[in-house]
Amino acid sequence: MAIATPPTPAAAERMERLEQIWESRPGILGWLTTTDHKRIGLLYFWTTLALFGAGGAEALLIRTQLAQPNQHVVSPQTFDELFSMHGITMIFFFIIPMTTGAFGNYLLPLLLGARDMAFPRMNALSYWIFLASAIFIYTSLFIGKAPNAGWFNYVPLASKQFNPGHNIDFYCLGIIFNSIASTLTAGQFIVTIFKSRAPGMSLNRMPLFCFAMLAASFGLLFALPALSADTTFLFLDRNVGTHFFDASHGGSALLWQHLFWIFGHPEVYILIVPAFGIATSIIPAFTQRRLVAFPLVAVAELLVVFVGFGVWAHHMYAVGMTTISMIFFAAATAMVVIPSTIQVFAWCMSFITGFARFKTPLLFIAGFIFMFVTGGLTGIMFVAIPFDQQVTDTYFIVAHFHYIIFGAAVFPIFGGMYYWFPKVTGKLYFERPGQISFWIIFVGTNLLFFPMHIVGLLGMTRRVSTYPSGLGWTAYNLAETIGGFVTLAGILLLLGNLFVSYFRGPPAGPDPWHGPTLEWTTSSPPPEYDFAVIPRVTSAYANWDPVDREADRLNLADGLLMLEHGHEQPTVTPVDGRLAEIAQMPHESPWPPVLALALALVFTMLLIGLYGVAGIMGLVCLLALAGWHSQEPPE
Amino acid sequence: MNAPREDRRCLAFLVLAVVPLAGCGGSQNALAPESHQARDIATLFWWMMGGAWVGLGLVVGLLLWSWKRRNRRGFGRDVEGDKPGEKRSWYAVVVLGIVMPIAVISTLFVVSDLFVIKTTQAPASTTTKLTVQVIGHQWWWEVRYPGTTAVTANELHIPARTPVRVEVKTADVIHSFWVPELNRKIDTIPGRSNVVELDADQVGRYRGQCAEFCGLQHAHMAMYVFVDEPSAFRRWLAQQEKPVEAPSSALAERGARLFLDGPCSSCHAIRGTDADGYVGPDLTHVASRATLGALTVSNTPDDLRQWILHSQQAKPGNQMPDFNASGARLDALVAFLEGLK
Amino acid sequence: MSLRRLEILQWVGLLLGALVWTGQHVVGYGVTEAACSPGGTHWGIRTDTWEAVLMAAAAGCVLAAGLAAVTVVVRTREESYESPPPTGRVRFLAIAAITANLIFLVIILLDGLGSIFNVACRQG
Amino acid sequence: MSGYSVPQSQVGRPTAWWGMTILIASEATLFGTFIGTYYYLRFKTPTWPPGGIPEPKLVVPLVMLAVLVSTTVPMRLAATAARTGRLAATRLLIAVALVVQSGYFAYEVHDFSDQLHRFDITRNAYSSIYYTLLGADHAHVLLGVLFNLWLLGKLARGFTRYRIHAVQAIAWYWLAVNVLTIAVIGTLLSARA
Repeated sequence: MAIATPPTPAAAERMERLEQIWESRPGILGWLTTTDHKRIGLLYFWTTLALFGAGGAEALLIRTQLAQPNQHVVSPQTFDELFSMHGITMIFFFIIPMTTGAFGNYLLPLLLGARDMAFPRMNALSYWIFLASAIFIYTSLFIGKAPNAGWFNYVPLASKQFNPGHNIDFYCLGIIFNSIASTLTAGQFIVTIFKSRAPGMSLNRMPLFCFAMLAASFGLLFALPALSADTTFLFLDRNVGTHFFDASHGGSALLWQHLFWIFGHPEVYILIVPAFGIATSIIPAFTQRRLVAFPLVAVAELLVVFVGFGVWAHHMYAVGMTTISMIFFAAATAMVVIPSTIQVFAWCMSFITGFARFKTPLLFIAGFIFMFVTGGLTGIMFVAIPFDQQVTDTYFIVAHFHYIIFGAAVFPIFGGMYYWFPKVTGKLYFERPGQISFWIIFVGTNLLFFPMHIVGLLGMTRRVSTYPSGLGWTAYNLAETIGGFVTLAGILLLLGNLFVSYFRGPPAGPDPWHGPTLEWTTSSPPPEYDFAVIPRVTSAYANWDPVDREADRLNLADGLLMLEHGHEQPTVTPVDGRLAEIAQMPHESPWPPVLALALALVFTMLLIGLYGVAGIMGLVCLLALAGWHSQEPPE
Repeated sequence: MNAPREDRRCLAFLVLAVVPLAGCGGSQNALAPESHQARDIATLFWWMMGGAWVGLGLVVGLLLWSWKRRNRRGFGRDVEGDKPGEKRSWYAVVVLGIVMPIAVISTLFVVSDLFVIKTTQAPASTTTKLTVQVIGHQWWWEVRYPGTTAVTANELHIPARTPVRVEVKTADVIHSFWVPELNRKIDTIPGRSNVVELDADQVGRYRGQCAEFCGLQHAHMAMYVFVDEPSAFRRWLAQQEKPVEAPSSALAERGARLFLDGPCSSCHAIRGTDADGYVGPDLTHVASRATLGALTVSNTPDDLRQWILHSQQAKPGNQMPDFNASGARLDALVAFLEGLK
Repeated sequence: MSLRRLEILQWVGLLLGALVWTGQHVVGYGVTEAACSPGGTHWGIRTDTWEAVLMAAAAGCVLAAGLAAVTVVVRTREESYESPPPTGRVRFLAIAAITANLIFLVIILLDGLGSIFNVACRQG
Repeated sequence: MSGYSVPQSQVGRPTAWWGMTILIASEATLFGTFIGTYYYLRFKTPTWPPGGIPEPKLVVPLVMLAVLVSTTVPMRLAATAARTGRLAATRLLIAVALVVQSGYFAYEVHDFSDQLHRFDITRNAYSSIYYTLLGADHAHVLLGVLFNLWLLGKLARGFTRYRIHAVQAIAWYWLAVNVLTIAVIGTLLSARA
């Protein structure tokens, strides 16, 4: 029985006071100054969904241009901007912010049994900086100066000599601007996971979703500085005249590639790991079984990111490095697969030994496992350096990473949208259209991406705005374009189903799936303060421990552990989860949007070239930070 | 093209590949190797593909098995921690998820990165008989033969059954020299010279393409590698070394003057005249080439005429401006260029 | 064995392997880059001796870390990885450490194998 | 009565310390990539520093480094003073540290612009990474100075638990900046080897 209904009048009175303390301001001002992790999660969700639409539109335009040989649907200049923006949008502005920003922000405190993040105002700041960076980079598309050297932007094509316009300056500054938001979110998650758990939740009793978010956050924290350094060097090369990448003055074009891929490969594992977290949340719910080999899966999620830091140069096998240098990256690429195989077989065994019910979320996870294994197996082929040198920069690679990114990151996102829809909206979705949308998306993505393997082996290289006929590529490209539109249909059906269910869906109780984790113990949608009583936790599947839930109900009746004297939240010791102190949390502050606006002005001035004004704006940012810290928590 | 071998190879595909690799008639096909390097890589791929289908089959089998066992009783039972079949599952995860992949992938690592790489990596300078320099420009290939004065563009002639050392450099951004049927690709990096070995078994024409995104016309930066019998190659090379003779007809004579006085000579070079521009390709033997504009258009008088008038249409963004010549002057120019055999 | 020692062994098992692999990876790759690049050929670095020494040292440390993790798992076999902290957490992280060290060991061995049996400084 | 038995002594680190650790981890990785770039560019050219640029001076940078690193002592003492509630001592120690650090920063800015006249940043790859690495280090010293200024402003109005945690976090920041400066100066002076 969920705890949502208050058993005694005394408890009701306390919950009323909690409601009153944690209530956020009404209207737009409430959304602007909110620090509630659920509101920020929803803001992230809607923004990233819109950007997913933009990225998808770019993809479909590319596919239309490539449907037939020698077409002129878009000019080469527009095509270059389209595929560059498609890559940048999908990676930096859709998957990372959707998985960490939307799912992570909304669910992490609920799964940890906390009332909010460790730094609520910094959480709001990361959203507003993310929004500003999205607007910053998309103004480049509207004024026709979008980045046009691909998402990895190799030098010297991206240098001033071969790309004199503002396109690449938009790239450099937009990426640095966005990395600030991602670094803040990553730091936020690390501190929240280590410090803001429910007392008693030691590391071996933490849900796997939190291990996934921890791994993704460590990945982001240590990978983004390499990208910021790289784009700073490029910005200096282009605008100040330094020679980091200029071979004629002692620089090295390979330096850009090394620094980019030191960020690049951990980045693609950061895309995947939250999706593993979503999958490991959905599987126990629909197989009604605790996940097989829990510690192996937990370490696998951390290991895949850690070893991922050592594989970066397998993207550079064709640049002419020495064989013995490439060996280090081939060996690490060989073993980075093991954490993934551990998880795949743990999931499969959970399916088999559990009591599987193939509702829509579990269908998406089954589709995810199929697509991820297909993509993973082609990934293992890149351990063989000679084979990778034959297929790098061809559509075989495009097929590999789309199976991994679309199949293994976006499928769990769709599955997660269906799984947590009842919790976020309080309504159940319609099952039949949900399953149909899965099968359409599944067929569409396979029709879209599988032929790319073949056309890649037939010699079609990446990023060609058109191709000649007579090389045997035409049939496959046409099939891919059709697959693209089928996938679009599936996604529209998915969104339509959720949209209609929001208005006409039957009401979902607090726990429609008998889910394993703490978010199913509170009402749907959860109140502002998440938990009336800080839950007692003795296992990673807290909702399946009736003894603890009964203890919570007694606490509620006695008015214990309700912390209703202000925005209070327990902080714990990082490893064993023993109570450290009751912290006072800041609530609602106008400073995050102000600081984000000041930062946006800094980057705009840098783009225009007014470095003096940019410096002044930097001072304004520091003043905003000082103002931010003038408000101290009550003693 | 060597048609019979091609059909047999296509048949082999259809048998081996579950998914038919139809349309393999194209001539840029990594799975139709024509050299021992490409063959090693293709064989490596077929072994890995076999392993991949086994792996995928295993996982799909597990998924289908769970589909068969779906909706079993017990759903909704409150699971206090009794994990059914946990022991068996741990063994499955450890054996299938750790031990087996480590064994399989370590073998793959040893086979490919200790043995196969010995044939595909850059050759020792002693083992090759001929050296060719290929310089990547924004959106065409310059080909030079060291030790001779031969310079051509977008077409590389090499003798059959002899190891050729191809040194690749770039004049601007990063390109990638790649002839799938002969060997793996190699990038052209500013400030250094990379090496790849071409050692073709069969006489024939093999298509290659720039494989690293290099700007607007990355799609139109292809090349042919002609593999000739050694004697035919030596004849070709001697012809390429010869500077241009005097124009044969009066029309060609007028065309030559138009070329030398006009803007053409500031970008293009013709050995034997004082046209020595290096922005565009060397045109000393342009008529002997199969295509123009790095395989963008074929090399016929009409195409040459269209190319001179509207090169920005065929290859928008390339460095050659449209040349507004009219009837007689254009005919003279085309006649002159057609004479440069 | 006291809980304090078990906990130390668990942290050694978990973190030593990761640290040692990172060092072997960075120094090993650095040596191949330094020995073969124009700026470093005059130092006369013999890459295969460097790589052999690095492999042996790194593999030794990772084995030691793995041993520490195994002893912790053996000593806590009557507990489960779900039992209350600290023993549950210690066993949980020790099981994790065994997997991690196994993977690091294989990477280090493949590194050494590959870089010794390939021609030094040959452009791949 | 919240129902929790909260331990009296501080268990584990305050969340302010954790926030500062995240900032330090991110900045340390950034400096790691800068130093990695320095050595990567160094391997590219046989003569280092190339192009007739004079080798970096040895004595003066080491002396200045010692001056900066010595400010760790007052900062650590300030942290312990804050933890034990001695307000006056904390203010004095932070003020002393601030003076020395500002002096260090002023000299470094002067030395930086002086070197710029001898060889400009746009000369070649060496000058690019030299000035970028040194400039980034000075920027972090400046940020530390601003932290101390803000701290003194706050401590003028007495102690709160928030400000005590702030002093500890900023002392931890200064320790990290000193270690980073040692690494940066060490890298730049390695050109003499």
